Amino acid sequence: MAQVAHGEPELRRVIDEDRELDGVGEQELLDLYRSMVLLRTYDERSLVYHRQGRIGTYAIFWNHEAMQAGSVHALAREDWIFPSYRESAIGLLRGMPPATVLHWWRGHPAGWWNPSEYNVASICVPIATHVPHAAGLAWGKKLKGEAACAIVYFGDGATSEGAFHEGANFAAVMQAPLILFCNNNQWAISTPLSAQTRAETLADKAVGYGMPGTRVDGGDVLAVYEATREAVERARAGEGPSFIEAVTYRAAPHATADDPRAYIDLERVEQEKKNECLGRYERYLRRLGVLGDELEAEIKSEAADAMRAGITAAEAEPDPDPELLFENAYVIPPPNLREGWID
Amino acid sequence: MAQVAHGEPELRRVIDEDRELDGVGEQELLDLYRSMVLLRTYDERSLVYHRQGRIGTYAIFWNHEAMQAGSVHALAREDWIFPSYRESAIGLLRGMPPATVLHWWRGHPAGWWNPSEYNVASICVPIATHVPHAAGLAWGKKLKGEAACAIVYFGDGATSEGAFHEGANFAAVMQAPLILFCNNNQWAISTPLSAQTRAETLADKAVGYGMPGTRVDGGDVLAVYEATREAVERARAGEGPSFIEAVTYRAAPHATADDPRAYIDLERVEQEKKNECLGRYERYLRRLGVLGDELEAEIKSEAADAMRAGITAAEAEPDPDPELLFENAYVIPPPNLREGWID
Amino acid sequence: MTEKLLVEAVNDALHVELARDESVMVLGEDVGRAGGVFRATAGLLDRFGENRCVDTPLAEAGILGAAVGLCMAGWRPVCEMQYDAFSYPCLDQLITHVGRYRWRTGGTMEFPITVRMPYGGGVRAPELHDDSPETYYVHTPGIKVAIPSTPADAKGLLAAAIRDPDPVVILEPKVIYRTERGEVPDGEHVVPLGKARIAREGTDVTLVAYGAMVPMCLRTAEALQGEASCEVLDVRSLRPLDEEALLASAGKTGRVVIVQEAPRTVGFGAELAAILAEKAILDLRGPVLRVTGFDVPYPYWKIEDMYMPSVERISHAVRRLIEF
Amino acid sequence: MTEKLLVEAVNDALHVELARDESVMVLGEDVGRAGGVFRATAGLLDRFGENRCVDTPLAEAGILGAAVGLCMAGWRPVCEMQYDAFSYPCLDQLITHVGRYRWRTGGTMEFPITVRMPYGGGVRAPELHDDSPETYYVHTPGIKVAIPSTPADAKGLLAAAIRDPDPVVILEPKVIYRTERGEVPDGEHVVPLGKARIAREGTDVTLVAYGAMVPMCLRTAEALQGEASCEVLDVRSLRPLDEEALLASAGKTGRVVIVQEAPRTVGFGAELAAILAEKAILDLRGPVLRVTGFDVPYPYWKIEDMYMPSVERISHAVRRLIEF
Ligand SMILES: Cc1ncc(C[n+]2csc(CCOP(=O)(O)OP(=O)(O)O)c2C)c(N)n1
Ligand SMILES: Cc1ncc(C[n+]2csc(CCOP(=O)(O)OP(=O)(O)O)c2C)c(N)n1
Ligand SMILES: [Mg+2]
Ligand SMILES: [Mg+2]
Repeated sequence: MAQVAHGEPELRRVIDEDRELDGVGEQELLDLYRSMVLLRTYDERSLVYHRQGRIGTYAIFWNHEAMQAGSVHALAREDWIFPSYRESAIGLLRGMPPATVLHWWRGHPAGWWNPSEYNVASICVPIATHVPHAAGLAWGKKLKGEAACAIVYFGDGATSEGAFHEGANFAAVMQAPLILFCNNNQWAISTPLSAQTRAETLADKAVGYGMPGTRVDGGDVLAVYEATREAVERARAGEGPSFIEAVTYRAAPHATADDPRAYIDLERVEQEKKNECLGRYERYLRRLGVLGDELEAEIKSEAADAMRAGITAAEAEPDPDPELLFENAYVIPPPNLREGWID
Repeated sequence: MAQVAHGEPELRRVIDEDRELDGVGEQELLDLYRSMVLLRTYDERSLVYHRQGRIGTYAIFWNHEAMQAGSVHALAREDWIFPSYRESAIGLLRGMPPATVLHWWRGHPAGWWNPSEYNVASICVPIATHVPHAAGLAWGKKLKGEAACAIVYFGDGATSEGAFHEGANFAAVMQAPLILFCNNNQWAISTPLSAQTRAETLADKAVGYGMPGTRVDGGDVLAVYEATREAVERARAGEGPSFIEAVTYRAAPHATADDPRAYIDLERVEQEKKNECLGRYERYLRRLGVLGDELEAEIKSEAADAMRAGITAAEAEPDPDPELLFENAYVIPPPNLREGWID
Repeated sequence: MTEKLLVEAVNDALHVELARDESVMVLGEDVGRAGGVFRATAGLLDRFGENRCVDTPLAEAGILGAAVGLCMAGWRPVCEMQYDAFSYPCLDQLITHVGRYRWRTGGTMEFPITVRMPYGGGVRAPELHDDSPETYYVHTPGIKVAIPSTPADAKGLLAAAIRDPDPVVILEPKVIYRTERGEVPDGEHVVPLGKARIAREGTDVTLVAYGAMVPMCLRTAEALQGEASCEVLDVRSLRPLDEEALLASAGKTGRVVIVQEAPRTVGFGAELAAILAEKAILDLRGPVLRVTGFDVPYPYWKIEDMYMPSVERISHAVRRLIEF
Repeated sequence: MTEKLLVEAVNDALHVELARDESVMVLGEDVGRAGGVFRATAGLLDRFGENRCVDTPLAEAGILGAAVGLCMAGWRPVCEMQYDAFSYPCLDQLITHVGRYRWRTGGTMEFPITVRMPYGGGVRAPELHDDSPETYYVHTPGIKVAIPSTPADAKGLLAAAIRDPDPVVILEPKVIYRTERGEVPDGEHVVPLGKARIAREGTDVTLVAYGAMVPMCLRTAEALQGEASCEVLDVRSLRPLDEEALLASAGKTGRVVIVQEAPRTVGFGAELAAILAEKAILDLRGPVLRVTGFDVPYPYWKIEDMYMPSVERISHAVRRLIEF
């Protein structure tokens, strides 16, 4: 199988080509930057927080920020986001408090949120099973005559699951306004892409669903933004779903419990770290003259403050009421739900 | 979605083009003919047999004989066949007695057969779930260093199932010697292909698995034979799986319980009937001078005799012993299996 | 009131509920153009249009998964699974998401999904057209399950399911789709979930059943007349379960035979027996007996009658209890 | 004999069985290069090569479906499901094919598939890493199910499963993977399916459990010493089930508390209670009590301890019985 390398020509790029995007001015460029910094800050602090034993297992998304921020910025507020665990903090870009996401990883029910409040679905822990949900939502909105579209995030490994296939096909048949966003970080825990598929590229899968597929440099926030914007335009024009393969490389462990040294190419990881997405974007912004030391420091300290406040809020949250066990499973609970409970 | 029509150019054809196939002499041509006649006879008699109330629901495969015979003839005896209900009688081409297949449809345990005896797996009733089985067998044979390959039959509807996807991907990743044979008769009961997929063609799905996909006129037994032979060669050469889309049109009801008048295009059905695969092949053989009235009559009466004998044998079979309920579920049954049985 | 077959009552419920609430939609394989392989959805496509009665691709997990998203968009999806055993591909979505999504949102969203399917044996069909999968459904947290045995209940329970804010699975006993005929209220008709029904009064033994086993128990009660007075309790709603009705009948007769088509081990009968063993132990005058299918694959149809609980097997259990 | 953790005993069994029979192969997600996310398959890839320890694509139905075909080609596949709840995508293959294929061939082929997976709660993990899915497996005809609670049994039951000619599902209680330590026989070690184990002798009450609930029951028995003498029966094998051992212990104590982590309704405890209600009714001195998880989604981990049967809840049940 073609091991995808960053150097491949067919990946869409903006930053390395020093292109500028139509309709993306200084304001938008800095908004994107703020989002990336927020995500990066959340991720790095969470890792520390985990090491202190204050949250449980945590799925690191370091170097995935360009994919997440770039794509979300191409959406409108009414559009729906279906994250996997890898996009656990994507709600921050919709105004969700960091404490909520921290609670999720702390196993605290305060990590439950109302999807309609942010148009961000609950984090999907099992692989690919949210693809049909996103297809259903997008189709359902279309049936209601609403303009909203949806985006669903999943990994390279997820493309092997039946649920991915059924969801993608449903979206295509219903011409649902959906963006299938594949974070191809080339690893599913310890399983490399070459053991996941024989396809030349993951975008090739789009052909079998009769939808356009496109490949983009997942470390290039503007390339991701541009590709997603096009897919959103198609969706809103009633032209149905699109598949985006964003190619990157997992430079961190799969999650805090994982030790990738047994399987990963450590040189490649080092190389990737040097070219990580936030630094790349910063250098671009500096080349454009949009970012300077002072502004950078300001934006980073804003994010650090937000995160510090989030951690404080999370720590201040009282332990959950055990009664919550029975609260939310049913709207009208069966009478014997508490059978065996000792008050 | 592109409603596939027989007239499309990209379908592989032999008969209509009056081509002759390398390595296929008179003997092979007539063997193929015998197989088609056997299947046709089985199908037509079964329908009568069903109308007499002597077998249960029956999935008619009229006009699917070219796909079944053409592909099986491209296999070696050690190769494995994984049929769906639509290929219920395909074992006949491996020497299975017609009575066995009749028993299957009569709900008689004498319709159970030993797959290893014929290298024909049990009929798969649920859609697409046998695709991973075939992938596993083909992969397992390869791991053992055996030369056998496998073929799995499924319909156009089956391509929407997760099981198809997972099986196809497994086969590709393991480079298993498998032929994925899709009988695209353009209907899944009442659901037309256009409501099943947005892909231009079903063969397009192969791209996403990194395997070759090819389209063939499913009513042309020699085109099917040729395409399958190529796929078998690839498989044996260690080049992995292939996808064959055989395009035809379901000219009969889905099964005896179905009344297609509510949904099907009756004109198209009439047209299809006129161009049905057995007659097409007969005309070709006659043009070649390989078939004459006498030989045709002889082959057809041989098949009719075999079928008559099969029906007689099936009728003669005593009713099954109810003890069979407990016989075959386990090699080492749990002790309480018969709990509640009254001797 | 109109006399209807059970499957006609199902169809009636769908017509009434789609007309009543325009967020209700039906989706599944062959539910539109063909009106369902049992004609349960006949006429819906013509009457309500292709947005509200949708022939889906052949993908059960896709159907149920899409239904989750449809709920988020404000729909009340009614999903048909074409047959019992063909619902298994959707179990992952059911267990992983349908039963948990509301909980996962902290109770802020509703997932009023109805899943309905023909189920059970006795129809002389090829394998995998005969399963009784209720255990898989009723064991799954977040899900409700109901099973009618009469045309009126088939209509009323389905209507209740569609209106219920929680996900409900309705299993329709296909062997009596066209043999059970009865008066069905016209227009809106709801049978609340969680209420059992005494299908026949009796004093000596309680036969507890649901679905096609209810008429089987009624036949048994008939056959045993003179020998034993059998009460027949139609469970109707497996979750929420009417424990009171179960305990009341057990308290009255002191003898209970539970009848289920499904394989024995952890069939729903086990739950009923366990409840009795916990809450009726002082009322019981003998063991709690189960008459069930066997722990083997549902057999080929030539011998399916030997698998199915029969008047003979149920009578045998009743006699054992009476003589205990 | 070597002292081992439970998960090390699993690994040991795999090493021994792969060395013993070259048709045994292991397949699953991350079982090779990484040696399994719990390291249960560590060292297999290096020792037995990539044909016998295979990192598969991320597709549980594909894994189990491929295993069916591998059997047909003469292999004895051992499939790992990475976590309990991630086994649900394979339920369709399990119910539809794994449990039925031998039957379908008239008993002419064998499908010696082993499916093993870590299961159960208590590990402070995100949702869907905590389920106790045994009901789905044990209700399925054609399948056997075993659940160890000690390192020695973890090795012996897995070996028995791999050697068994029928499909066996082994659920490994992950919360005690690294807390249960014990002597494990070196080399070949088989614990036959279908035999329960008395984990502790007692005379007043029988606590019936399996998996991580066995040490919980042992702790309860310890805590109740002086107050009640508790016998702890470790079921070990859910199918085949050692009914004799269950009935013998119930006959001896006359009081039974069944403990299961899984949701209550049609949990395996219901089957155990139903068997007692049928076959031990004259021995019982009180109701059969079940201490179980609740019929709700397994909770977020901050409150998971309230969900799990605890020494307190089990003691409460014991006292109810003693005072009955
Ligand atoms: C259905 C299912 N099977 C297995 C797992 C365990 N698991 C968690 S993450 C993961 C790998 C996912 O890889 P990929 O889809 O590439 O996403 P990434 O983690 O790389 O973002 C696996 C196997 C799961 N969560 N769900
Ligand atoms: C998993 C599953 N879902 C539904 C069915 C019911 N069913 C039987 S045949 C069929 C249509 C199959 O269409 P296709 O795959 O095109 O094959 P064809 O019958 O046309 O040969 C359906 C939905 C089934 N057998 N299995
Ligand atoms: Mg990945
Ligand atoms: Mg078809």
